[in-house]
Amino acid sequence: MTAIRVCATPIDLASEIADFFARNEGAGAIVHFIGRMRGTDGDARIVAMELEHYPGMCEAELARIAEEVRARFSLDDARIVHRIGRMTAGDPIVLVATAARHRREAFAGAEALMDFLKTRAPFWKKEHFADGTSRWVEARESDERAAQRWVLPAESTGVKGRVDEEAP
Amino acid sequence: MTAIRVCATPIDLASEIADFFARNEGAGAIVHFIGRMRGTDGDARIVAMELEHYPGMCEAELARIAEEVRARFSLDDARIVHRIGRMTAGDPIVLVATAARHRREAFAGAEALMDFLKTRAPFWKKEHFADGTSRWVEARESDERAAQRWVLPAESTGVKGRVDEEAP
Amino acid sequence: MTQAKTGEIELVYFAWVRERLGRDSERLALPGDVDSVARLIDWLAAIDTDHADALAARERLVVAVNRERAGPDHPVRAGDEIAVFPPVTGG
Amino acid sequence: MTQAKTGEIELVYFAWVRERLGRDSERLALPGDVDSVARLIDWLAAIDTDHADALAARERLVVAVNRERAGPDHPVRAGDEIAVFPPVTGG
Repeated sequence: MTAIRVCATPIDLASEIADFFARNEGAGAIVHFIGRMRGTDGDARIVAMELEHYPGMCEAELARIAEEVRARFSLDDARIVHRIGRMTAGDPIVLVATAARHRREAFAGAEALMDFLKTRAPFWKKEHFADGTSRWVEARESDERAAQRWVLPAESTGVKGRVDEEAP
Repeated sequence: MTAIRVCATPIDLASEIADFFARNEGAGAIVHFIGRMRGTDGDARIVAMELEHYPGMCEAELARIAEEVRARFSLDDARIVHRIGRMTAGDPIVLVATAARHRREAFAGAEALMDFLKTRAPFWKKEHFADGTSRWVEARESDERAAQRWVLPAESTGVKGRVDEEAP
Repeated sequence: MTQAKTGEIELVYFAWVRERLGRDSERLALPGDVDSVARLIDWLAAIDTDHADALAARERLVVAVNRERAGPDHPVRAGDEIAVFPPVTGG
Repeated sequence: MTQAKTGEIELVYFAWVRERLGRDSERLALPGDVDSVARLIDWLAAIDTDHADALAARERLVVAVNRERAGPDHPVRAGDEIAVFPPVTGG
């Protein structure tokens, strides 16, 4: 298995999680994030979602994100698996996994992976509603703000983002 | 399955994770943290670890922690599974899982569960080294500081901790 | 493929940009004076009403040149793969 | 169990406190003037050298009364379950 993967079939969470666990025997801390398709958007019922991606650029961007986050938080390992194609409520859309010596790095790394993925990886969601209408999901400003948390101040090259800042 | 559990046999990660996933179909975000026994402490090789707990108080404290964190971060669900007894390198010591509508709450909830568990739940670790010696693990000041992150300022009852603070 | 004198670029479109244009890609000969992302979008929007409609909301478009995000001043050259798409919404 | 006149308390010990004492619990009759956690620890430490040794590092001891953490001024009464242990190290 590689560190990042875009797949058109349902994500096999159990095997991904077991594989990541087996490969990181020496890590004290493992964090998983699973994003699932929700069946509602406000009052509207979503019957299906389509996930489109930009083949080639998407994989390259995910690989850059995984490597950047792995290095920044001194992770033992980082993995991103993202679904594309048509899916229904409850399906996993994305799995990210991090392995580190301690929990702060594993948590921060997983959050950073998601924040970068949400703002940089070329995926687009289209929701299909129960009434037959559909719409492209709008990018959220809160995701942009979340990603900005990890931007390093240009003048402090030694700072590693939130992990250091929160444990003064 | 209940929300919290202390078990003397190895944690069955696959079945816990599958069960938590199945019970939280409506949640958009699921986070797992797995703490594993490491096989080294500095240069010393650890051949086994014993985990002792205070029966009764431990379960009560874990249930308080799970309910407190669930309410504070508006989680759909929270679970804590903690191992006791003798284990070897690579064994999972603890699994925490959170389910929420969005990722910020799921991540913050899982971190808070771990920070409270580390500082409040009556568990004690004893490490057995390759040279035949053993020692009780010392509590870490960094865990105390981590837990303090979640303490609400007495004067601002509306604040929900870091989730609000970090997305101004 | 025989390269035209002015050279060609490969354009790829995603999400609602693709839907409004009614195509997911096209090869176009690049005029000599179209040398930046901003000029490329201006020129594309003038091709026909489909292009004008799909590319109207400039502030909502992202451009990638050879699979890396590119700002309005980024150079455009014959042989480039240029993608135009809305802000991303994965995860 | 028949309750003594002064009443008894159940003491439980964990980790290195338990090891140094060489026991995981004991029932003791509570003297009338031992009415707080601080006084209880003082009284216990005076029982014998094992207790004195196990309870010497007061700043490293945590006390729970009836399974809830209790400070030095917390009242102690006959019938209470009182636990003495080091700072916790789970997770």
